[in-house]
Amino acid sequence: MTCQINIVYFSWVKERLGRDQELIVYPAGVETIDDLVGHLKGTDSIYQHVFSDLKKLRFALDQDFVGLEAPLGNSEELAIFPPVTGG
Amino acid sequence: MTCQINIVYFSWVKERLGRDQELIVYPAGVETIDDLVGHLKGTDSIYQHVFSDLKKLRFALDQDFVGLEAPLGNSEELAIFPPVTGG
Amino acid sequence: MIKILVRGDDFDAGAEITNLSALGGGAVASFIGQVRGDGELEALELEHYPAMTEKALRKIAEKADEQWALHGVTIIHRIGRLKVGEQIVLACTCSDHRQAAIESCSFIMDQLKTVAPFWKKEIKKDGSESWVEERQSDIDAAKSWND
Amino acid sequence: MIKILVRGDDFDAGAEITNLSALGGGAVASFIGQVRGDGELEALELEHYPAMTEKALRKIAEKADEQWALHGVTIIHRIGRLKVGEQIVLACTCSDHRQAAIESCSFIMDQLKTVAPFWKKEIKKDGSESWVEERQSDIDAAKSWND
Repeated sequence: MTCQINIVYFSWVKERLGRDQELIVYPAGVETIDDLVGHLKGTDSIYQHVFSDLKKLRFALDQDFVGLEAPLGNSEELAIFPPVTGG
Repeated sequence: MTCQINIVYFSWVKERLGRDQELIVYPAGVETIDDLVGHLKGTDSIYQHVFSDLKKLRFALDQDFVGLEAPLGNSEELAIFPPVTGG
Repeated sequence: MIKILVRGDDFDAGAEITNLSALGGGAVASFIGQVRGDGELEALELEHYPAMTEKALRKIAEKADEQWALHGVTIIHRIGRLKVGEQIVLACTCSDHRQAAIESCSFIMDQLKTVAPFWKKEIKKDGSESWVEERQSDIDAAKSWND
Repeated sequence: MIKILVRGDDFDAGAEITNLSALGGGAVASFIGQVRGDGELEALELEHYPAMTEKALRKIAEKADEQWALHGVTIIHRIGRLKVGEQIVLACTCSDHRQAAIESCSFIMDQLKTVAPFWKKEIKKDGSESWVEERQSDIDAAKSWND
């Protein structure tokens, strides 16, 4: 079984990856955001570079803030970005 | 020696006294607002009535809030009124 | 820049806030107080102590300016008879920082309730009148700034 | 009444505040944030997460409405390139009581800084660019509402 999810990037995460979104197909065993990030880091060194310090990243699943441990479930969109600085 | 001071009244103090200001001549020995109020109470029962509960009154000398113990000094205007309710 | 206005006529709160925000400090906070209806209330009659009012408001504005290093303060307070829904007061502050702007605006409102010489009389729809009494919560709020 | 606007164009803060105050709750608080110049800064570039932004702002407004029983909330946040002096954000709340209006407005601003998907990039006069980092004071301010 494989699953897929659309990942969107913002701010310097987007700039460093050189893309604003991508569809990622991931294997069985990838259950959480943490798992998915680990999987990506194994596929390309650019992810190792941009995701090296997970404390500097924030995540949203289907437009709701979540933690690294959140299960992907049937979510359609994962967003990865630095802490927000609006207002 | 006698001194004089203009007293102005506001809100229900004005209404109960039936006047918005008056020039009061007071005798030697009257040094503070407390003294002056005591003096007035001795001159007319209306002051006894309106000034019966001093905790419900506030005072300003020459347009600055002061306490009952404030010396009249050379002040020209004493204001007597209930607690303010602006804003 | 301190602007103090005490008057019977209504004021354009939006324009006053826009004017102060044109100073460009980065953070502009404002508060507008209106006559709030409770079903029984017809109007408020705002009395004040003309010789003292502007001086007292200026003192409040200067204290806020000193404590929070503001770019500007506007305080407008109406007097006379004000019907339900009408504006009574505007406090607006402009600062470099949002907390300074919001706190100083809140401070000014708390001071207005306790050290500005205004007295409100309620005029009910049935014609009865009564002077508004000071509220302990207002006294406590004003005192809290000294802590 | 909750009004949320996310857009590039400027807005008329005075008119928005006037509109909300027309609800007549008695107490209207507002905060306007602008791009503050420091001599070096030319502009801010405001990026956001379009699919999430309005939802996040509405959630903040609903939380404020729930906690303080507001008559109305307006939140306007601009995106795109904003020069020094331009308006970024407006938060405006209308309530029966001044503390509720001021506190809820302050709450909204603190939440905007921490849970609304906006990212600011500074563009300096010398052409250099850098993403603004989150500030501990903003995190602390937002957390303080949970205490």
